[in-house]
Amino acid sequence: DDELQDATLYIGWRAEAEFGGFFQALATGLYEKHGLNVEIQLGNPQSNPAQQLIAGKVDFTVGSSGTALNAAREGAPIAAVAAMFQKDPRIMVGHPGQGYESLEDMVGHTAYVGALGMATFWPFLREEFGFSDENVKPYTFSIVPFVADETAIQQGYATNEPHALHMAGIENPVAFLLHDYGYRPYAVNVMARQDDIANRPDFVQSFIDASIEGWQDYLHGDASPGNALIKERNPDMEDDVLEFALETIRQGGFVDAEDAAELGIGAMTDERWREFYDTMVSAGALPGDIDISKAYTLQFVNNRVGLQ
Amino acid sequence: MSETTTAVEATVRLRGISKTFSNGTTAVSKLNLDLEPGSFVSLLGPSGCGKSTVLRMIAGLIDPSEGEVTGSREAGRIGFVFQEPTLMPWGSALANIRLPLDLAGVKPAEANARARDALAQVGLEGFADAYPRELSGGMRMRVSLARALTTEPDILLLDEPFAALDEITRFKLNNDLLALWQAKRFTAVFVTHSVFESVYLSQRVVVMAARPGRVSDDLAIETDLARGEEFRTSADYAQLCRRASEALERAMAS
Amino acid sequence: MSETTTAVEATVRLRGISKTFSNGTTAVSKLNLDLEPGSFVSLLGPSGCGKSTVLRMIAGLIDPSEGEVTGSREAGRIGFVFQEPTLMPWGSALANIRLPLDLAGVKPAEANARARDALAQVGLEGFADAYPRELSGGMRMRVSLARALTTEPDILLLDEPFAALDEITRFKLNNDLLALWQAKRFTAVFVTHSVFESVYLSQRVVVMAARPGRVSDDLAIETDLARGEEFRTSADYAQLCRRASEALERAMAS
Amino acid sequence: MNKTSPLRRFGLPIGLGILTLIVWEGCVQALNVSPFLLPGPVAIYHALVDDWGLLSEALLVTLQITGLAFVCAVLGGGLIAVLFSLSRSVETTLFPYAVIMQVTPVVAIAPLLIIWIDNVRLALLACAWLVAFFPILSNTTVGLNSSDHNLRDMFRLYGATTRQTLFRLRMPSAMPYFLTGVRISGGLSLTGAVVAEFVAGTSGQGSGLAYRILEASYQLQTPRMFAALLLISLTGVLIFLATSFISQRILGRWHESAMEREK
Amino acid sequence: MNKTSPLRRFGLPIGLGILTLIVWEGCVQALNVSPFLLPGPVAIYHALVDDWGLLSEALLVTLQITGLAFVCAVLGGGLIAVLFSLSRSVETTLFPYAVIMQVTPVVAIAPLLIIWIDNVRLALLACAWLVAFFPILSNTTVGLNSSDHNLRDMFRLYGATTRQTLFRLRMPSAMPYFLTGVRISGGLSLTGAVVAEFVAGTSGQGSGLAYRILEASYQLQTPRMFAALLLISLTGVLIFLATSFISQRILGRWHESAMEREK
Ligand SMILES: Nc1ncnc2c1ncn2[C@@H]1O[C@H](COP(=O)(O)OP(=O)(O)OP(=O)(O)O)[C@@H](O)[C@H]1O
Ligand SMILES: Nc1ncnc2c1ncn2[C@@H]1O[C@H](COP(=O)(O)OP(=O)(O)OP(=O)(O)O)[C@@H](O)[C@H]1O
Ligand SMILES: [Mg+2]
Ligand SMILES: [Mg+2]
Repeated sequence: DDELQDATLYIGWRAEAEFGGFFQALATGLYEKHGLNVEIQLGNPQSNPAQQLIAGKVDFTVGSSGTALNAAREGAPIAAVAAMFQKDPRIMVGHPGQGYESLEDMVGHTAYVGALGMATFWPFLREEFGFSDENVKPYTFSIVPFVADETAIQQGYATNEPHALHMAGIENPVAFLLHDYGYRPYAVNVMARQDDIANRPDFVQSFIDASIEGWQDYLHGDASPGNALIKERNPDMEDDVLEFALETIRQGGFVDAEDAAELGIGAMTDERWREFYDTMVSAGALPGDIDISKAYTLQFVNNRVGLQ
Repeated sequence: MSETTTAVEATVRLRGISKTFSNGTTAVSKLNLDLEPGSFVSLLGPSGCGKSTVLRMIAGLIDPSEGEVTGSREAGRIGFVFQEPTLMPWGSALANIRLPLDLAGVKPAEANARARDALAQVGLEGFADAYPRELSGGMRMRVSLARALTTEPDILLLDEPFAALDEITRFKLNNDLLALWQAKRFTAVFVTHSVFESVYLSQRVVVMAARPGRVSDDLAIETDLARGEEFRTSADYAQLCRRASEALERAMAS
Repeated sequence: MSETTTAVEATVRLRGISKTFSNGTTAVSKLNLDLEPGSFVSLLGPSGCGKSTVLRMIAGLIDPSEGEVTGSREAGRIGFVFQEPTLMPWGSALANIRLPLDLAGVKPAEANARARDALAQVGLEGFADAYPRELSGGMRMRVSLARALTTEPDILLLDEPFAALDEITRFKLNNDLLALWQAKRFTAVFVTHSVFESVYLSQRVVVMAARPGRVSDDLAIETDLARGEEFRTSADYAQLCRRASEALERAMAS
Repeated sequence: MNKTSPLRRFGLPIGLGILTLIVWEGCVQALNVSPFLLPGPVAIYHALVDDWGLLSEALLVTLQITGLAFVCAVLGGGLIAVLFSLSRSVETTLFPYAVIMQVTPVVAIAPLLIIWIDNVRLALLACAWLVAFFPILSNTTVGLNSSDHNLRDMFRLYGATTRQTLFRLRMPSAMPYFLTGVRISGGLSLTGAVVAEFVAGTSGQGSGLAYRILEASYQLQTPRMFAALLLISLTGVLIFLATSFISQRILGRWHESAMEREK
Repeated sequence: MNKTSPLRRFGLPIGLGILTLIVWEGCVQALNVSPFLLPGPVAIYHALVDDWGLLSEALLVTLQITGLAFVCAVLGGGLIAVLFSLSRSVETTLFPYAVIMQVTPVVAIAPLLIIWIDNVRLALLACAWLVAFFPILSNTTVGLNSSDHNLRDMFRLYGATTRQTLFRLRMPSAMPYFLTGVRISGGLSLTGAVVAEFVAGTSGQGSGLAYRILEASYQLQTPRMFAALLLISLTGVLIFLATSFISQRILGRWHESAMEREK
């Protein structure tokens, strides 16, 4: 019997349903089955997962497509090896009864956007829809200012804010998924060091395969082991919050729709990467001369893992 | 003593005054003292017998633990030369002297002029702009004296103002003080360790004894001579000094 | 002056000493002074003539702007009673007196005993635990004196140590100081404003004149009488005092 | 500070506190403010009681870091000040670097600190220390230079070693300054611990009050957030009172700022 | 601080700085440290030059908030201290609330401030002020209580009004304390401005250095991040030198800590 290989996944955030597949894989022993002894490390919004990865503190991190492209731009020795979310759950939400029919109707309203949002999706919104920096107010991980202002809009996740707003007494908030409006990065990308990709492909492959199986099981099997582990790691987590997020992920097909339906969870394609990159270039958020092939590799995905 | 009639102000009366500090030291015990308006009284006594404490109580800076001080607050303006120079380290000699005038709202030009006069009187013409730390010990004390003199007080309390001065400067300032007193007739209480000085200056020498501080002798300095060189070299003076010295010795022995 | 032969230590020599402070005041100018080992010299002079400055230069606390001081650093231990009490406000009277002993590494028990002796000598038995702010002006000065006496110095510099004391305490301490000096034969430099005191105590009275500070007279106090009450009431004493007074007057007139 | 009767010392601020709470609750009730925006004291109290287990655990974590950071700030700030006081050259050379340490935003270097320092606790401590040490250093440096010049001369004369002068003269003289620095740093250690946790801490178990605040804010449990804030405030006030008390004890007999005046 | 020759005053720290930079670059080169973790000075310098337009603009924004917060901290801290000094009761009653303001984590109240204060700039300013005002308040309060008791008696005797005593006695006595507080708060204003921007965020245009740091960190442009940190450090040192210089000018003629001793 082979020794288990140690692997660390840094999610850079607290435990919640958005990372449910990883927790499910850990809770149900999928990682061990693939010969891995995995530890999931939590973080906070100010941490920089990429640096941890480069420094060799951890083996895998969860990042956005933007991170991967930035790494390619700067020549950082890391790359995306799988995309667990085919659709970024990023939304813009507004109060009901403000006459929002589509995203365009939100232009001109006070918008609570975080600092990182200003460097990622906001340039896209500005370029494509005419949102203006003048209306932006800082988002501080609290929806209170937004709740207090009927006319305001704010950034959010489809898996989270609608429920939070519901709890705050705002029924049926209006939410537009940016994915539907052409902002189409992958999300929950698994990132790994180039070094591991080149020299320990089996190690990376095992991790990806186990994680995919974890996600498969989390969405279509019994999610309770994963949820239990999430709650263990995050005692503040409430059942209804988890439930809402999981339902949203399931119904919105965030993990297993689009390319993933055919290629399996974690799927990535050159076309999608190119498309997203072009979007960012035309929004002015990235320069046009990045060799995006450095940002990701398709070598570990699209193997229909978990599909019958 | 008979009531003098020159005064319009009230007599300062200390009645059964005791002072025990919070650490338990009794500095003054059951002391009685009446200061007639316009009189010049010297306090003589061993070190630590409570002279400074009495002055502070007269000025109302500390309250007696027992007994009552009356008449000093109503008297009007009080001038005080503390035993230490008590100058503001951040102010020049002139600024320090001007302080009481500034506080009283005297116009800057006038205050300056009066302060400069006072400075000259104590022999410090050239030192208007010097800071306290740039002055010698005696010079600092003279600045402090000048400060008290500018105020034209109704009661002037002097706590060993001349101790740090050479005899010649001291004689000069003795005479200046006497002249000022004769001109203005304020009530003066003068603490000194010099028997000669006390006799030379005052109408009355109160001798205090220590532990606890109390009045042990009260000598009237009666002479027909005008105060000045004549008095200082007179037989009267020598005899009065001898009496005061004996009183002091008695006080210390008790 | 003739060399005395009692001394093993070097003569303290001030040669052409001038001192101009950074604000431009010239405190001392071209002063020459030799202090023979074991001698007792008084400095007499008007306020602000540079006496304290000279002491500080002898002690090496400030450097002359011109000229050289030799012999004092080699002499060994220097004791200094500053013009101000210079006590540590956070230490009791005893702690203040012990300080030089503590600094010299004397054992606590011995240091305590010696400090208590010194405290008794200056008449402050009951005040070992009092903080400086709880003491009267004269008491503070006596603590400062006691501190200097505990050190058994080879050179003792005293800057008006008795100015704040009554005459009787002063006489007592004069005699104590004299007895100590006769026993230990340190070199003493004594600044005072009292002509009587200077003559009573010292072998030599150096009279200084002001602006700029310089030596104006240098009187040897020669007498066959032992210092004490006998000397104080002698004709010799009276005559010497008169000469010193005249010298001081000359110094002030110059 | 002078002695004030305990009744006034504690009665007045507590009285004002109670008054504020009543007015606050009244306003919240009267204006019908949503508890998500601003909960009233009653709601906060309930949150405090209900979530006491969670909050007290978090408080303990924060207190540990605060306490350690405070001790390190006092020792570190004090020792560096002493080091600086030994030589003007050392002070001139190194003080700008102390300033750089003070102004370097912990928020910015926290991610790097976590990489350089392997232990998260240690990284948090380093962050909190960075926030808290400077007032002590700065105050103590001034204090050490504020000793009376005549006393300094006296020490020189009696052949005091640098060490003796330091311990017997300069340190006592610096006390009022040092203790003021300590009172400032007490609060800053707490702030530092919270900020550090915010930027460098990990979420989940064993996290301190900052995380609870974030979490509560994120989950719209505003009363719980205020309960956590309340705990932080109370801790700060307690630290302040404790340091003030110590300061009073040390300075009471001799320094103007603490002495009671004879009346 | 006493006067030191400008050569030493500036030469020594700059010399040490250059040395540090050389050693730093050497280590980075020799150990082949990834520039994503710790860039060498040369890389930082290039980032500084290349991104000067971006960074200088951000610096200006941060400087504005720093400057305003500093002014407000000096005025606010000083005025509150004066208020406290006027009555022991006021001090006892309100000081705990000042402590609460000091320790309340900016991170936690930023969202509330953003609601209450409509203007983001103003909210940032308030955050930075909260971070910076306390050392001035605390130091000045002690300073105002440290005036010589004999001088206080003299003022009383000469019938000085509260106002006169304040301006002519207590304020000058408090100066050394106040100015030390100012030197601490100078740096804290900067820290405060940066932290405020970090946690209360910036809105799009006209963002300050904190945003640039976040952005650079996200974009893995570590050298640019260090360049921004460098600017913050330099600003901090400049503020410190300026406040030290002012302090020296004000205290130079009379206070032990600043006076040059006669030799
Ligand atoms: N603040 C204080 N706290 C405690 N005791 C004090 C205080 N001030 C003075 N004393 C004590 O009171 C006594 C009298 O002191 P006071 O200063 O009045 O003496 P004095 O007659 O002025 O002496 P001197 O001639 O030495 O100045 C002394 O024993 C002294 O120790
Ligand atoms: N630190 C200083 N800075 C500038 N000038 C000073 C300083 N110290 C003393 N002086 C000046 O030097 C002169 C002599 O001062 P010194 O203290 O030696 O006089 P003194 O003879 O001791 O007088 P006193 O009998 O009044 O103590 C004075 O004019 C004084 O103003
Ligand atoms: Mg007295
Ligand atoms: Mg002198």
